[in-house]
Amino acid sequence: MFFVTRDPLDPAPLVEAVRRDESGAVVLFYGVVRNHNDGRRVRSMEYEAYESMAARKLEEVGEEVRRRFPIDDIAIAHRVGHLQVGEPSLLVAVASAHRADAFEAAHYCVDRIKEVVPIWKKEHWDDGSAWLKGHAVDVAEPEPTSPA
Amino acid sequence: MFFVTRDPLDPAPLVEAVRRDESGAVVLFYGVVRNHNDGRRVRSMEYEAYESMAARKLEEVGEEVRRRFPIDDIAIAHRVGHLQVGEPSLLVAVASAHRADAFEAAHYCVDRIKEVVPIWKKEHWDDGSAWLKGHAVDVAEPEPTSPA
Amino acid sequence: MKVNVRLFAGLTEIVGARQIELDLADGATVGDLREKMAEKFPAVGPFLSSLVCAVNEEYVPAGHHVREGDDVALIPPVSGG
Amino acid sequence: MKVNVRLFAGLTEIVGARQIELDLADGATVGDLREKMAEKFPAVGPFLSSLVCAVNEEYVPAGHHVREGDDVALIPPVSGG
Repeated sequence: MFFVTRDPLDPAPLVEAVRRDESGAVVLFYGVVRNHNDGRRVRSMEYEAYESMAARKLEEVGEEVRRRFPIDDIAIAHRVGHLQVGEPSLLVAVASAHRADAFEAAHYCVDRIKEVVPIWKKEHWDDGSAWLKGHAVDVAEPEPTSPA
Repeated sequence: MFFVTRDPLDPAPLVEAVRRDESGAVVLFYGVVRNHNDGRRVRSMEYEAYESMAARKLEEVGEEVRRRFPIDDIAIAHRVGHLQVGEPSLLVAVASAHRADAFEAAHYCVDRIKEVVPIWKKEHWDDGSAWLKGHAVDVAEPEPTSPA
Repeated sequence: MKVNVRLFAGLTEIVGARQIELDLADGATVGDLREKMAEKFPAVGPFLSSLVCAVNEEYVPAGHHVREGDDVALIPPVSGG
Repeated sequence: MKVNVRLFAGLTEIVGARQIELDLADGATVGDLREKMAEKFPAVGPFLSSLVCAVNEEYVPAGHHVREGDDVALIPPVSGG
């Protein structure tokens, strides 16, 4: 389950989707809009995506994580649009037999999302707004596309 | 929020309890009853606790995690009673400004719970049952009770 | 003095009770309590080294002195999570 | 050949459009496309080195040849999550 949506994110379907009867651990990560960044007070955050490509890239990241870690399953949902402080922008759910794998896989997954998925955010302050600097995509060194 | 309960666990109140407007990440860990252990098929799991002490120890572990990691807050809930495969026995929620701290703190927290909280589990198979071996509590080396 | 001791998990099944009463000398330590336990319930002997004692809901070392009225528990290896 | 190029985030604001049309020589590469972009929209110049090109929803290197009908996008540094 990998998708980009304008609707508020609900974690329950992701957790349901990844858990197997073999799973002893589920790790759920929420990326949340916070009220500060780089010493400035943030009022809200606007997310824009190249939506069709972003959904494909989320799935590619998920498949990369499945190859790298012995997990049962992974699901990712990213919200776009105008989000208020406290609202989740990203959910990652990972299930595995043993907890260390779920923690490591979920953490790695969030790092990869921030490197390769075509989504951008614009901070809104009381007195203005700006697109965040972001991470230039590294085309010369794409993520592995065959099993390591 | 630290408690032991006989009721099914609901993650939403824990996530609500730990998130602050400063939080950019929430990590939620589910310990789930899985259908296998040590090569045997598990049908269900029975959890017994020294309930009043277990609740105190969950809080102590939470306070230790707060001292060790720069997190916004942590909450822990442990269920006891007879649980079926797929049901969560443990929930740990951690919020922090930055995701690495929430991941590390939640993982450390689960490790500590398994070392010091007086809760025991008994596996039920098709043809019998047994208490799990468990982790002898190390009294000589208690968790730190003052800031490191 | 009489001390009530809470038992849990496998220990409950070995002893056949969730709580037992031990008769200890005044000033007895947790170590003395464990010896008395092994004497009264020989089946517990093989597990004694893995048992830890909690007094008033805190883990205590073997040298800790038990007092009348203390809430004492024998804690088998834990397996929560 | 005419190629439509999708723009996003800050790039949309600099150029003033979500999509532009560029006129490229047949056999042009992504590198050529970026040069044409800088020529037509000088304000994009300072950002060019951080822009990556996606063709048909896959990131491609500067040497990649663009074909008529390709779905081309200029991708500024990403900041999802």
